[in-house]
Amino acid sequence: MSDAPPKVVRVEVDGRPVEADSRDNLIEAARRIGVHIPYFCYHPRLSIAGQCRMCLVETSDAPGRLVPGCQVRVKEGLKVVTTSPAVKENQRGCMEFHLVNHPVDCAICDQSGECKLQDYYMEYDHQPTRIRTYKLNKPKREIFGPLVVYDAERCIMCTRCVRFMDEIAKEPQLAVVSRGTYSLIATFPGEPLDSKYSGNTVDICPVGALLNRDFRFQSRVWFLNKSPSVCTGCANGCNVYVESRGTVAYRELPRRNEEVNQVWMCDEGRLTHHPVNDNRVEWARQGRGDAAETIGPRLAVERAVELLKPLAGKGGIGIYISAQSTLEEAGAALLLGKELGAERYFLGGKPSGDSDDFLIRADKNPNARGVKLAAEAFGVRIEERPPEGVKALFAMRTDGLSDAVAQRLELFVAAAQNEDEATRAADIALPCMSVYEQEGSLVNWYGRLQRVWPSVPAQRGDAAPGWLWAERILVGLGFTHEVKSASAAFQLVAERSADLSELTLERIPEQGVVLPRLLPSEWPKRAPRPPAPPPPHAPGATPPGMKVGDEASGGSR
Amino acid sequence: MAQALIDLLRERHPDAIVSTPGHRGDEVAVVRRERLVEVCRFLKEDPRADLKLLAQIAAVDLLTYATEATGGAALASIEVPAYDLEHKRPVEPRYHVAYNLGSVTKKHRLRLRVELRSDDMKVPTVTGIWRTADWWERYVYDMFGVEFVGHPNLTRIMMYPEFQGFPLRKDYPVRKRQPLVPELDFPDLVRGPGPGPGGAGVPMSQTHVGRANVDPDAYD
Amino acid sequence: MTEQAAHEHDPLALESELPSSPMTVNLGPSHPAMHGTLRLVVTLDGETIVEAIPEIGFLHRGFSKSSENSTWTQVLPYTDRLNYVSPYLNNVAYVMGVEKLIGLQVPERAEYIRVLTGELSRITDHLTCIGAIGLELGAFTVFLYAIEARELLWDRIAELSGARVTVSWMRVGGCANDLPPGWGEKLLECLPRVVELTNEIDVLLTRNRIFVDRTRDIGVIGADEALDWGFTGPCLRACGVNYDVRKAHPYSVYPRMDFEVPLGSRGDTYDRYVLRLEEIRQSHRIILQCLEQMPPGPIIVDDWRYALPPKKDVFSSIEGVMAHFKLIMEGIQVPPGEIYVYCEGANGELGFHIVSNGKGKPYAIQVRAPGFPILSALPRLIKGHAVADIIPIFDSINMIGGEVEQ
Amino acid sequence: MSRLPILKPEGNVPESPHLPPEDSMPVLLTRTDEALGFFERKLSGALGWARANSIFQYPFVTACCGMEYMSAMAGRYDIARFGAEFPRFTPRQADLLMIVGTINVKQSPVLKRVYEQMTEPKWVMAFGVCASSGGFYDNYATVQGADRVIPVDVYVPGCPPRPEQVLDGLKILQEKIQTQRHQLHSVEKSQELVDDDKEKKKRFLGKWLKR
Repeated sequence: MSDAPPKVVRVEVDGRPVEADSRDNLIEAARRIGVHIPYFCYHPRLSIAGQCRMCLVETSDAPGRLVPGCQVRVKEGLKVVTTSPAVKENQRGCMEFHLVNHPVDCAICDQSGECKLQDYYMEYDHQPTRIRTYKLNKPKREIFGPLVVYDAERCIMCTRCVRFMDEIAKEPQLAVVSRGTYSLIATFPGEPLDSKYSGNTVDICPVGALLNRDFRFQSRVWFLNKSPSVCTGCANGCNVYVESRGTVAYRELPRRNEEVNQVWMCDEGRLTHHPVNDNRVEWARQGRGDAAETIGPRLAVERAVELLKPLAGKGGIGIYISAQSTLEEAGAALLLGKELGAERYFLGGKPSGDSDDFLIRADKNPNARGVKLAAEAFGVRIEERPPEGVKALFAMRTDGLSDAVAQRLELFVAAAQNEDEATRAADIALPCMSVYEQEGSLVNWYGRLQRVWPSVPAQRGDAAPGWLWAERILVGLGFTHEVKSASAAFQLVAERSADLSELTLERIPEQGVVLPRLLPSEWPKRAPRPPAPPPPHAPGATPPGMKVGDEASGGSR
Repeated sequence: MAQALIDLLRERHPDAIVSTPGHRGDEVAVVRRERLVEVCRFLKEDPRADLKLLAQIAAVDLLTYATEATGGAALASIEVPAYDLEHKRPVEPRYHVAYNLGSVTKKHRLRLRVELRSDDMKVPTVTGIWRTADWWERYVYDMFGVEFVGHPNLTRIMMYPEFQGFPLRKDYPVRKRQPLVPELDFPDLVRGPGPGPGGAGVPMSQTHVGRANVDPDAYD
Repeated sequence: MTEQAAHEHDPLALESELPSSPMTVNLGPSHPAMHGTLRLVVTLDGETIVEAIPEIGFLHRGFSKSSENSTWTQVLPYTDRLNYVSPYLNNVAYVMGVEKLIGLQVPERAEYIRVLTGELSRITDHLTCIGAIGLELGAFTVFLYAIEARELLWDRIAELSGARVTVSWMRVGGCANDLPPGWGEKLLECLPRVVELTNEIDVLLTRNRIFVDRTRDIGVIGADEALDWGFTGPCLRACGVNYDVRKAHPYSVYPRMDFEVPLGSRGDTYDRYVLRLEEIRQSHRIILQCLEQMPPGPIIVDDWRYALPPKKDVFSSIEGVMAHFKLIMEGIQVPPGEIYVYCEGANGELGFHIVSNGKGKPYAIQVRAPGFPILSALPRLIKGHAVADIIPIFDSINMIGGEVEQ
Repeated sequence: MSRLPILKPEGNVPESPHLPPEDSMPVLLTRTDEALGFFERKLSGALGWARANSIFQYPFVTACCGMEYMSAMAGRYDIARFGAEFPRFTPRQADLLMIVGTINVKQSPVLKRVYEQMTEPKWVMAFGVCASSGGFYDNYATVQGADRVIPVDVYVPGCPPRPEQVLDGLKILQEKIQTQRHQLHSVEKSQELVDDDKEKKKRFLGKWLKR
């Protein structure tokens, strides 16, 4: 594939001129002017299979013959017709053949509502089928791995999942077995599909063949409300959509962000909605261990103020901020510490886990850099050890705290999201909203500031954002800080920090902004990350060294 | 013969007509706001047009014309995810006011359309020409907040005077009630807990926002 | 004032007017004659009405807002609760609007069924209006006869579409189901009884001395002024203007029906009543012709983009279940556009202004209710008459709360 | 004589606003009924019978249910057979307020005033789904059920309900009136009697209640 610099090519689609990129295929060229050429097996970031034949169009180069739109590159002066009767007839025929053996599962299929077969059927083939035959039975609900379940009858053999595992996840665990109409996708006998990125195959599967076992039968997609957010699984800060209904968050889908995670996401990220749903601190309470009794949020804040007031200014107060909290919560906690004259500040979080060279970071806390940034903005030294040497402690989220630490403290006030041994040992436990329920911003390992929108709109018990609890305590102590919204909390940090000075919460761009000062000094010594695949306008450019066609998928065709 | 009507209108008031986007056999003329009264008087009195029957004055709010899919219920629920609310790209001109006219003798129909920006929503009244416009203009004012300059009694007709806001605008939630009499609050047993979509705020079948704020072509 | 002059001229004259100040009477929304949804604040000088201010909105149920949040098919139940006395006509008007947006051709038999059921609805509407006029002028037997006639028709309607009032029976592209077997014969059996009851009402009221005195030359309006107030339908034809949408802009299979359009002369309450009575007979003629010319064939268009597939296919074929799923969950994808559709409702020109943005829900929909402009002319009609005349005038314009206040 | 268990609703059954207050212990209440004087019960039954079979209704007609109301009043499904024939259009002379049709927010003050103007004993029938729960008009303009504004005795489902359903609702209301406790004196006085009741109950069952 020539690496000539991309130049502008003039093409005509349905009589309308288009300035396409020389690496575009016909589908991308048509998409530039809003003409939708249907496709199943083509994917902008995967190699070309040309298997589903849905995207056949007529071109001036090959008159009287239909050409696959995904494989053919644009050529200077090429004329493309996408609405001729032959193309329409082919689209209808394609749909009919795809649907011949398709099971009548729409009522119980999770993909119903976002399935491309349904959408294309209504647009291109809205008639009963002409093929009178029995449907072929294939294995259904085969467990492939921890996250993926496969239904061979629904599969239309577009091999997107196979190509994804070969090219992007680089662990070829899926392949097409058997031939002809009996072919289906399978893993190596005895080996599960246990790659860390197996969840992405569920997203790119155009039908309901590959399903997410965690989300299966949980909710219908048209009841879900989708809002953009950032994954809290690790420090990589992959952009996601969190889908929720009422008070429950159901699943995370990757959101396109070229620099951070293109359109992919790891499997742990897809399970980060469980801490939002279960084992939550829901009601503000007072008293340690089993002496705890639920009191209203206002009462809890008054109790906390009573306990903190005598210690204010006399030292012996520590502020613990977990790296799971957003920048706003960190700022509010630091402000509370400054007002209370706290001596020691501690940073903690979930223990670090494994990492790899693509999307997974060792540091399992989304906002470690953000809390450090806030600490520098407030000019305080923040220690990364479990808190000790302080009598009273205010904890913004108790992720890294152990029970022993909490027992040694005289006074322990905690704004916590999930129940753990630290919250059981807290004098005052204030329910804190999760990152998916509040507005805020996070800084990922690379120093990219990214914005988070609330996705689970329903109020969960007394839950409130962490910065709101800190603000209530400040007001109780008599300080007048107007922190009435997330952007006001963001301003707390932005005023004091150099590189956030000209930013406000609303002005953070959707793709996030990289803070130059925070760039890692040297590139991590691990294997270099794969070059980001070419932007979507160049589908033809398969990653270097990747063979195209038969060899790519093990010569199974 | 309605096409003749358009030509008649063009040659008598060439500068008043902006465009004539006819659709499915309906003749439409987009009229400049300042020339509306003049054009209406001409259409009513001219024997060739003779449009004596003002059937209806209707209005459309084009805020979500491009983005609203079937599941646009996120807009309808009271607790809208902040992302959706914030990312409503302003659409200008936002309001269309449509005057559906008809002739009893000549048996033809015409629709005049006035396009309004959201910051200045004033339209000259036509109550001087057709007396039936009085109530229709009050209806459009009540539902959309379009002010008809010179209307004798421009007050709310459907809603009660204490009602805040204009209900048929696309950013007014479906279920935002402003009760006049203190109401007992019953738990909404049908729709389940929480005000979010699917919760008490929005009926079960109308909440799929899925594709509303996702760019389907980017990476599916 | 003439009376004042009479007083000075002949101080002992007993008829001279006692000085009195105007009194305002509030016919509140909850009043038997006000159909429960209109508030009329009337200023009286003695018995004659000096000024009247109507206030509506007591039955505004948010038709437009609810319809904009339901799919195209889910809007149907909302439409037949607009003019709930003639539900079929609303359904037909709305569905014709959607078909006009799509550019859909409805099969022959469905057109005939629509005209047949539309005329049935027109008869029930006029019967209810005449029954109300009779009831509120004291003729309770007329009310009972009218309601009995209507019950006979409602039995046929219930057999056809399952409900008596809120039928929601039309579909985009045709109607919900075919005529049940033997339904035509049963209808032919009960129609003579309905006509007989109508003639009985005619005998009771039309040349009844009290009725004529109460309604002749009451609420008179000229043809031009009526048109200026937006009158259409029986109220406009009572002033002698020959304008019926079925004749002026023929739609559906009305050109094949031969029927006359009765016209009034003086534009008063009596003419409006007689007109409605005559229209019942015309509708009866149309129904008979429909039943004769009804061709066999499909009753709904066979295009699965707009009409639901038959249940046999939905449960057996993937194409059927997918079409059914998409049509129900995301609605019919009606091509984008803006249209105004109008047809002859029972009280006048019933129109829908519909805007579609190409998705499964109507983007904007507003009703042109025939009763809305006529009601706005009520103060003009009742000025100068006695308080007792409010009732016959208000009944003759047949204001239906549902359609006027949407 | 074995002691009757005091039945309490277990689990998190939501406390319905209409149930009598906690301390009245429904099971014991009927016992108190039995404790009523023999003549009082006979009088209450007679009064109940009289009031049940001669209901004067105030038809608060607004919307499409009015058509079915007409059918229920007219010849075929005649409501007169149940004694409720005579509609009274003034709240002063009506016993039963029939809310026929949708109540929208602008109409709710009118409904409340008409209800308050009605004389005791009065009952309310929500005629049709819109009056019972707002029907499918779930938007800014409609009150979601008349029972959010005034207490309702009988809910008649249906949109619109068939006349037979209306008559069935009326029969249910008549049963309720028949079995209610009717006293001959005015409302204020009955409050003293209720206090006497409590006294009597305390003395009679005092020792059993101490737990």
